Parts: sequence; C-alpha cells; structure tokens
Amino acid sequence: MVKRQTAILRRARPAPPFWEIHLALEQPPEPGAYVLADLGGPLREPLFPSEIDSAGFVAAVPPGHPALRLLPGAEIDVIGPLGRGFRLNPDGHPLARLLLVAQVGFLPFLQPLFQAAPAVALVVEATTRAQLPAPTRFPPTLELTLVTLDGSAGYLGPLEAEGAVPSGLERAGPRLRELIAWTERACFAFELDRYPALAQCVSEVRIQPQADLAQALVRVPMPCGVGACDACRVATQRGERQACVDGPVFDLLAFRRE
Amino acid sequence: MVKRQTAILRRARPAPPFWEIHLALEQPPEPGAYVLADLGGPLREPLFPSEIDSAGFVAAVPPGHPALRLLPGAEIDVIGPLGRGFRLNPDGHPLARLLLVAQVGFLPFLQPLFQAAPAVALVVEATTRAQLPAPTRFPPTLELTLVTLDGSAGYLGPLEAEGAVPSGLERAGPRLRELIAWTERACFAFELDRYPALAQCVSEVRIQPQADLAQALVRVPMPCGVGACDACRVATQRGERQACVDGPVFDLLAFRRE
Amino acid sequence: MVELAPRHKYGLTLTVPVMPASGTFGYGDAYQDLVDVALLGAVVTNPVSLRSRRTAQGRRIGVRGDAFVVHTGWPNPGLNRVIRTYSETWERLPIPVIVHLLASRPEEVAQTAARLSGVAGVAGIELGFPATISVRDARATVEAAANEGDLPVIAKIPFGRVERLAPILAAHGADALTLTAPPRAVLPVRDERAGAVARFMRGRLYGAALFPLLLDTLSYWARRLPVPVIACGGIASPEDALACLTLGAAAVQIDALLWREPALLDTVARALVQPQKPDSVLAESSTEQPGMEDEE
Amino acid sequence: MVELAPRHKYGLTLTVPVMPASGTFGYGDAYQDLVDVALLGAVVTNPVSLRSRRTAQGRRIGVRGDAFVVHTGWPNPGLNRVIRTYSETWERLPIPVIVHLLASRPEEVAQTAARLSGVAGVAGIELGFPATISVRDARATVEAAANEGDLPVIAKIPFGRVERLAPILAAHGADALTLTAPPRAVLPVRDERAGAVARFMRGRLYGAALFPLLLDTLSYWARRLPVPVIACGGIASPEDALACLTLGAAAVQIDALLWREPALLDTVARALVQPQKPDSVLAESSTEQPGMEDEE
Ligand SMILES: Cc1cc2nc3c(=O)[nH]c(=O)nc-3n(C[C@H](O)[C@H](O)[C@H](O)COP(=O)(O)OP(=O)(O)OC[C@H]3O[C@@H](n4cnc5c(N)ncnc54)[C@H](O)[C@@H]3O)c2cc1C
Ligand SMILES: Cc1cc2nc3c(=O)[nH]c(=O)nc-3n(C[C@H](O)[C@H](O)[C@H](O)COP(=O)(O)OP(=O)(O)OC[C@H]3O[C@@H](n4cnc5c(N)ncnc54)[C@H](O)[C@@H]3O)c2cc1C
Ligand SMILES: Cc1cc2nc3c(=O)[nH]c(=O)nc-3n(C[C@H](O)[C@H](O)[C@H](O)COP(=O)(O)O)c2cc1C
Ligand SMILES: Cc1cc2nc3c(=O)[nH]c(=O)nc-3n(C[C@H](O)[C@H](O)[C@H](O)COP(=O)(O)O)c2cc1C
Ligand code: FES
Ligand code: FES
Repeated sequence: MVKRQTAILRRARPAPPFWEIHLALEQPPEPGAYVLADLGGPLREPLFPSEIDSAGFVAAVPPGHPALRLLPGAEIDVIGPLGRGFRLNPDGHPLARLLLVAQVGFLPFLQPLFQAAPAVALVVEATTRAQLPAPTRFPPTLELTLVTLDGSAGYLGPLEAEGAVPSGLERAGPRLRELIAWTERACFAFELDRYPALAQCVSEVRIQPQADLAQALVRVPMPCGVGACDACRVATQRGERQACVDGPVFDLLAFRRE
Repeated sequence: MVKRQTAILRRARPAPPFWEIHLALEQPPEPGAYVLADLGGPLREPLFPSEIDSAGFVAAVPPGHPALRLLPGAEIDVIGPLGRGFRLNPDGHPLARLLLVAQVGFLPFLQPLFQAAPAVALVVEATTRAQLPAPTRFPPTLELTLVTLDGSAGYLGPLEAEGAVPSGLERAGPRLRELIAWTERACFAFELDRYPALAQCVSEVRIQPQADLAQALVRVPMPCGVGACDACRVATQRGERQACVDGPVFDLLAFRRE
Repeated sequence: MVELAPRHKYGLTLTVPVMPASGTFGYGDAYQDLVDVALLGAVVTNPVSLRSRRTAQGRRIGVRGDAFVVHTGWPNPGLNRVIRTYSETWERLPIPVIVHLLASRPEEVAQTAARLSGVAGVAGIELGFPATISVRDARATVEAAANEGDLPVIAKIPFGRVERLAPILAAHGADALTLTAPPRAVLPVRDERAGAVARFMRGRLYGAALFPLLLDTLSYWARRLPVPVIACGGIASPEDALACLTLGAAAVQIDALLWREPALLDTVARALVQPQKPDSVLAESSTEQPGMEDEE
Repeated sequence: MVELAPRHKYGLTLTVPVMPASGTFGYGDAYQDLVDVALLGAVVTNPVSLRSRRTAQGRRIGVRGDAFVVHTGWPNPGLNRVIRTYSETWERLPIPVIVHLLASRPEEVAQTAARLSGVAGVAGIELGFPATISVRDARATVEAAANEGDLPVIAKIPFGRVERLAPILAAHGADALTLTAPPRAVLPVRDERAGAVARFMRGRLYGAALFPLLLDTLSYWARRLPVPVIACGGIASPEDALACLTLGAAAVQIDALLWREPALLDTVARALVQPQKPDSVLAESSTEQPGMEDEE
C-alpha cells in the first residue's frame, strides 16, 4: 500500500445513475479491493474499481458522491490499494463458470468481473423495473437474470424469500439456487444485512462448500482503511473482523446465522 | 441591496500578484463599495470592484484568495451592493483634480478611479522596489509617484514619516503634502492603523477642509455586511461606526487623533 | 403556536418557534432587505448593557475550517440609547422583540429589566452571562430580572455550564432557558506582517460542527428541565431545527451561520410552521423517547 | 526530550512530544506502511478492557461539515488477548508504548494495571473514563492504577469535566493528564432507505473545529495543573501543535484527523523535534504569559 498523488483522467456517465471517474494509478486495486481517496471531506472515501485498465481504474459512483466535485485534471491523494478483493482462482486454475449477484446499486462492484470466466451469470435485484439497467449495457456473453421486489420485471424478489406468489409471477429464489448449484464461484454485492439469508441459500444448495465458494463484498464506512479505527468491524461466525483489511470481500458463509 | 446568483465570467492575471475575477452583476458596486460573496467558506467574503463594466465588475484578489478556487462558469451567490463607496462629486459638479494614495496591496480598491477626473495623481507605497507595479500598467494620463520603505525606488516612505534621510534619498512626505494641497479630492487605501497619521498630514496642509475632502477605505472583516454583527466597528472621532454600512469609505479626518 | 413562558402572567407566545440568536441579527431591522421577519417567531436583539460598551481590541474574526471565532466585546451604546434608537422599530415589527441583556451586577439588571418593562414591542428579556459566572451571581441576576421587571425572562446558559446553571436558574425565576451560548474559544492569530503565529485571539466559536454538541446536551437536558428550552448552536438547516424539536426543544435560535445564509431564518421558519404530517421528517422518533441507535 | 511523568519512579521520557490519540492508530503497527513511528515520541494504543467488548450496534460514522461523529463501542478482544497478539510488536517498536485502558471498576483497573506492569515495551497507562463518571469513581480508578501497577498513569479527562476532574486526579496519582477526550455528540441519521431523518446516532466528535475549544481549556488549565498536560482535540498542523506547547502543554496527541492525513503525525513530529530558534513560529509568545490579544 502506498500514498500518492493521482489525477482524474476523465469523467463520464455512460450508465446512469452512475458516474464513471477514471483515475490514473500505477497499481490499481483488484476487483473488490479499493483505495481511500481524499476528496475534500474530513474523511477519505473508498473508491472501488468498476473497470481496471493499463492507465489505472474507473470508479463508478452514484450522483451526489463527493468525487463528482472534482473535475478532470484535478489531482487527488489516494492511499492504496487496500483490502482483500474477490478471490477467483485460488487453486491457480482458471474458472469456467462464475455467478455474480448484486442489488442494483452495488452493481459497479461486480462490473470488473463481467468477463472473468467463459461463462458468467449475473443476477440483479432492484426495487422496481425503472431501476434496472438496460440489458444492452452488459457484454452479450453474460447470462442475465433480472429480479424486482415489486414483480414489475423479471423474477419476483427478494432473492431469499420463499412462499406463494401471485399468479403470473415467478419467485427469484429457485432461479438463484439453480445458478448456485451450477457455478464454481459466486460473488455477492449487497447491504450487509442481506447476507445471513443469502448465505442460508448457498448452504442449502451446496452441502460441503469449499472456502470462498461464495464471496460477499461488505460496504461499511471505512475511515482509516488500515485496521486502526475499528469503525468497520463486522460480526462473522469466527468473531468480529475488520472490513478494511480482512475484507471488504469475505466468505459469504461467515455471515450464516448460528 | 439584493441577494442573487451570479456567474464568474472570466479569470485572468494581467497584473500580478493580483488575479482578476470578472463577475456578471446587473447592479455592480460603486468604487469603494462591495458585495459579499459566498465562496465556500463559513463566512462570506467582500469583493470590491477594481473595474466596473456593463456586464458587471472585476474584483482583483491576491493569490490564495478563496475566490480563486472557483473556475469560470461557476455560479456564486452574492449579497449587494453594500456599503458607502467613494464620494467624488458631492456638489454635483465634476472633479478636475483627484489624488489617489494606496499601499501597494490595496491598489485594486482605487483602480476604478484611475480615470475619474481629467487630472489624476496616484501615490503608491511599497516595502521595496520589487513589489512596485510596472509604470506601464497605469493609464498614461495618471501622474505616478512611487514610494518605498527601504528607499530602493522612488521616494523614501513611509508617507507620514518626517526627519533626516540618507543622502541620495528624498522623503515622500513633502511630495504627498504638495499633492494634497493641489487636489480637490483625495482617496486613501491603507491598513486602518495608518490613517491617524495620514489624517494628520491632510489637516496640516488643508486648514479648513470640507467634509469628504480626504476619504479613506477601511478594510476590516465584515461577516454580515448589514450592520448586524458589530464585528466591523471602527473608532472614529464621532464614536464607533460600522465599516460595513457607514463605510467602508469614511472621511479620513474622522481618524485624526484627539 | 408555542408558549415560551407558560409560568409567566403574560406569557411569551410565538407563532413559529424560530428566532435569530443574540449577537447575529442586530436590533431588529438590519436584515430588513434579506429576511422577512414576519415569518419568524421573534427577534432577539444584540446584547445591551446598562452603560455603553466599546468594541474589543485586537483581532475580531478568526476562521478555522468551517467554524469561526468572533470577538467583538459586545459593543453597544447602552440601554437608554438603544431604547431611544430602536423603540420605534420594535413597535413596528410584527413579531415579539426579546431584548438580550448583558447580565452584570444584579442591581444593574434589576434597573434594566424595570426600564424595559415599559417599552412598547418588547415582549421578553434574554439574559446573557459571562462564561465563568458563579452559580450564586447567575441566580441573583435572574431573580433580579424576574422580580423587578414584569417581562418574561429567558436565561441563556453559557456553554459547558448547563448542569450547574440550568436547573437552578429554572427554579429561581427563569421562564425559559436558551441552551447554549457559544463556547469560548482561543485561536492562534497569524500576524501577516510578521509572517508568523505570534499571538492568540479569544472569542466565541460558531459553526455547524457545534450542532452535534447541542443535540447531545438537548438529548439529556431538554426533558429534564421544568421550563421550555430554546436550542442554539450550529443549526444549519430545517432538518437540524426539527431534530432539536424532536429532542424536546420548544424553539430554536439560528446563530451566526445566518451571516452566510440570511435566508436560513425564513427557510427554517417555513419548515416549522407547516403542520407536521405523521410520515414527515423525524416523525418516527418524535415520541417521548426519541430513537437513539444505542444507549451507550 | 520531554518528561511526562516527573513524579514517577521510572518516569516516561519522550524524545518528541507527539503521539497518536487512543482509538485512532490501532495497537502499534496498523500504520506501518504510512507512518514512520520512529519519528514519534510514543504510541498510544486503542482502548483495551479487561474483558472483550463487542462492536456497537447502529451507525458508526456520521459526517457534519468538516467534523464527524464516530461510534464504535471500543471493541477489543480483552486485555489478555491484546497482550498475546501485540506484545511482540510493542517490544519491537523503537518508542514507548502507552496502553489505553477503558476505566471500569477500580478493582478491574487494579488487576489490569498490575498485569501490564510486566509486559515488555509498555511504558505507561492512559486511563479513559465514561463521560459521566463520578469524581469519586474516577479518583478511585486512578488510585487503583497507580497503586497496583508500577507504570506511570495518564488520566484522559472527559470533555467538559476538566474543572471537576483534572485537579483531583492530578492530586491522587495521575502522573500526567490528557486534555481532553473527544466530546460526546448526537447527530440525526438520515435513513437512506426511508429517505427521512428518523433516528439519531450518539458518538464522539472529531474535527479541526474543536481545536479552538482545546486551546481555550489549555489557556486556563495547562499552567494551573501540577502535572504535565497532553493536548488532544482537533490538532491539524505543526502550527497547531506549537500553539498547544506555547499555552503550556507538554506534548500533543493527534486524533482522528490522522485518518485523512496519516503523514500529519510525522510532519508534526519533525516540526517539534527541531530546536526552536528564537525567531521561529510562536516564539514571540512562548513566554510564561502568552500574548492574548485581550483579557476579556
Ligand atoms: C448519556 C448522558 C448521561 C448523563 N447522565 C447524567 C447524570 O447521570 N447526571 C447528571 O447530572 N448529568 C448527566 N448528564 C448530563 C451531563 O453531565 C451534562 O450536564 C450535559 O451533557 C450538559 O453539558 P454541559 O453542562 O457541560 O453543557 P454543554 O455546553 O453542552 O457542554 C459541552 C459538552 O460537554 C460535555 N459535558 C459537560 N459536562 C459533562 C458531564 N458532566 N458529563 C458528560 N459530558 C459533559 C457534553 O458532552 C457537552 O456536549 C448526562 C448526559 C448524557 C449525554
Ligand atoms: C478566561 C477563563 C477564566 C476562567 N476562570 C475560572 C475560574 O475563575 N475558576 C475556575 O474554576 N475555572 C475557571 N476557568 C475554567 C473554566 O471554568 C473551565 O473549567 C475550563 O474552561 C475547562 O473547561 P471544562 O472543564 O468544561 O472542559 P472542556 O472540555 O474544555 O469544556 C468545554 C468547553 O466548555 C466551556 N466551559 C466548561 N465549563 C466552563 C466553566 N465553568 N466556565 C467557562 N467555560 C466553561 C469551556 O469554554 C470549554 O471550552 C476559566 C476559564 C477561562 C477560559
Ligand atoms: C457583563 C458581562 C456580560 C456578559 N454577557 C454575555 C452574554 O450575554 N452572552 C455571552 O455569550 N457572553 C457574555 N459575556 C461573556 C464573555 O466572557 C464575553 O464578554 C463575550 O462573549 C464577548 O464576546 P467576544 O469574544 O465577541 O468579545 C459577558 C461578559 C460580561 C463582562
Ligand atoms: C467502561 C467504560 C469505559 C470508558 N472509557 C472511555 C475511554 O477510555 N475513552 C473515552 O473516550 N470514552 C470512554 N467511555 C465512554 C463513552 O461513554 C463511550 O463508551 C465511548 O466513548 C464509546 O465511543 P463510541 O461512541 O465510539 O461508541 C467509556 C465507557 C465505558 C462504559
Ligand atoms: S476502516 Fe478503520 S479499522 Fe477498518
Ligand atoms: S459586518 Fe456585521 S456589523 Fe458590519
């Protein structure tokens, strides 16, 4: 990890609502890892890569994000790369099948993985149809499953729910389980409080899952990024862990309820 | 006085060290008056006109001024025009002779008066030669007198000092008195603590001066601009006055010592 | 409608629980071009002393990030001249005027309170104290103001003195309490001519950063004090004002943040005058025990 | 060289009067890639309790302008596990380690202080108190730490409690005092899902805006207390640190502002290690009576 000055190369909005900020950085963070950027506020803000290229990386941020006060050419001070990102091929051999599952606002965290395997399936959950991204935004190789909480498009969410559904609608749960059974690795990006139930889904489908079969990116405030402040602690089955250094990507099953 | 949004039209540095910021404003402040601008800090900052034109006015600010964080095109919120500026022709008849006297850092406050009369004399006092502006910067009609505190150029200052001088140097005081005797109006722009002595000079030369013969622009913090906070009070011979509404331009002789 | 002096024979009723803080708004008409005072609940004047006071020496303003220190020494021409200059304005204003008195010796305050009781337009007194006043002096001052005048008396508690002063002053004549006066602060002063930090300035601190301290104080004290509490310190938005009311304040004072944004007064007033719908901002927690995320 | 525990048999000598504040720097090595600890005077650890503590529920961080509220509940694995995990690090560090103890019951503190006395690398204890601790409990806690352990004891005074706690703790065993712990603060929490301010969070407040309050406290107390004072609260630059020393502090703690700028620790340390030339920053006023612009 280092601290350095970097420049904003470009700002664009190819995929609303997100803004994309292209940062020059010699050693960009891996997918799921981050840098802490000084954006003018009293605390640094984490920036996660939604794309990684030879010049640096792109961070996709929502409207109102403090990074949007900066214009192309602005110098910013970043600390990083920080944290542990997604671990896709721990045994050294490349993946054939990858499952990505995200609530729509967290989609940028998984974006760098859209082509990380020959077969990638993506499940996106949104509150309603209007929030869903256009399917044309994704690489054609991606197998897309859309889920809405109000049933206005795709499967009916939330992903972890069970029980009867109004006629004409189909629950997302069985579809998710299918994909979990199919994949070699699954990467999740949701609010922390969704993970216990999602972990439950995984452990029901995969009886003796190897470590890191399903991985979960945890988004909590991370003021220091180095394990000093304890503001980012999350409870796991093995005790509390610091999202900034032990994560932000954890084994999803660490969030199973006892 | 009104409160409105305005835009920064242009930023340039034709006369270092000052930066010139061109602001669009329907009713720009008169010379010596000001607007209070919200420049991002917790308190508004006064902006004084160094030039007034049909689009608005130009404020010349020193390096590091908060206005320089804003780029052309930025919208800023201003309150104004505020305060009483210079009063050049109170009897309605135009001036023939005008004297301007400033410490070099306060020169922009007098700049809108550089051509306010057929004959304008300008006295500029600086610490040393390097701080003096190039004579080519002024309108050719301006009669320029340069003063330095170390005698490195022009007359030897400070303006109000008396007594012997090293050979080869000439005191500025007699020259100033000459000009005071000559002028119809004199406008001063100095730190407040210089005014008692400068007022003394004037009252020695002009025995029964009419009101506002010599006028002094007072630069003190003005957080509210409307007479509400009492942070800008200055002591005058007639009691305390608020620089923001009673000034910023006062009769210089109000600062005479008892 | 909010009653700030329920124990007082005349009371002090505001149509909207919003007013400027003393020292920030002048004597009533300084902001006439920028603030619609008719929207406010009351005006609180700048501090007035029995005798005239001069402006303080030295640096008046020091900025620290988004906070700032102000040092004026509370200059004012003294009670009689203030009344002479502003009583017409006060009578003309469509809202109650609360005159802020610099609380000095109890005898003086007694005199001042009596003198103000006859002045048209004046509906109340707010007493300000030196930050280190003793409990005994503060109590005697409040008693003098309450007994010798017939106006409702609001005591503005110095920052950091709530625990020691508020309960006692409420028990001895204060009809309402303002929590709190701005904290005293010290800031290094950069002497621009010398180019070095050579001196310090002392003054009162303002800034939005003080608001979390105000809420902490309100969260404990507002419901434990037997009189209405007026919240003051770093309120920067209608949401802030609503948070104060949720934690038990009867009204709010907007302080020096209004210099940057005079419209803040009217904005807050408009937000607070609307009847709060059940699902409105803060409604979830506007019960007796507002929802703190954690008791710790 | 500065001696923080002149009354203690071993003393606590720092080569540079700069250290991180507890709760901001971890247990010694979290910032190893970004801060050169060898430049610092000491490290103060995150708070440690006798038994393990879990993370607090609810919102952890709330930003307010350039200040922020932090709420962690001081999670830690308990004294024995902290010692097991970090004693090697502490022994290896080239500077003294001060372990911050969450002061609970005096018996527990006695136990904790005794246990720490044997640990290599640990050169002192800093005691942190609940913000509303009684004077009696605070005093008993300090006495227990001083009597049962043989390490120098620094008492970190809660914000707003200096007058009541500092003189007494200095008289009853504290070798030095840290002025002060961050203030308790309350902030409305915007629930993003509901889109409304529905709850509040409680925590400790950090920010450069607090520095003028620290200087106010130092200006009165630093020279009135019989033990060395460590200044803490919003120090944001070498100039700030020098201002604290000028007003009588023996050393400074850099608090959560270092999260944004970890280099602040080294920058301040470098500025304070240089012998101060007579015409250097602040020199004009570094006399017994620093130059206040006005006594008011
Ligand atoms: C959770 C909680 C529990 C409390 N319990 C008690 C109690 O049992 N008995 C009681 O008399 N008072 C109690 N108080 C009140 C507290 O002691 C202060 O009086 C109160 O915070 C107002 O502070 P102040 O008088 O210093 O005024 P302020 O101007 O608000 O003081 C400024 C800051 O100083 C801090 N402060 C000052 N004094 C104290 C103090 N004694 N304790 C804690 N913080 C302080 C506060 O955090 C405040 O934000 C409690 C407060 C809180 C928040
Ligand atoms: C000019 C001056 C004169 C003082 N005179 C005396 C004195 O004669 N006798 C004495 O015992 N103490 C005196 N003090 C100290 C003062 O009472 C506080 O104890 C001191 O400011 C530390 O505040 P604190 O304990 O509340 O701690 P902090 O955490 O520093 O308190 C926070 C803020 O609360 C304010 N505050 C808290 N309590 C008081 C208080 N009692 N008075 C004023 N401000 C307070 C301070 O402004 C401080 O910035 C004086 C302080 C100053 C600045
Ligand atoms: C007689 C007297 C009355 C005071 N009353 C007040 C008051 O009403 N409000 C207040 O905030 N401070 C009051 N103070 C306290 C302060 O110590 C100080 O005088 C005041 O805050 C001046 O602020 P300044 O820093 O702008 O000069 C009073 C001081 C004196 C001597
Ligand atoms: C046993 C105990 C010890 C405490 N010690 C400290 C302390 O060392 N330092 C401190 O600032 N607050 C201390 N507190 C006070 C606080 O009330 C609170 O627990 C602490 O500030 C937690 O901060 P948070 O807001 O991040 O959760 C202590 C509280 C308890 C219960
Ligand atoms: S962000 Fe500070 S410990 Fe993780
Ligand atoms: S600037 Fe506020 S009274 Fe003059």
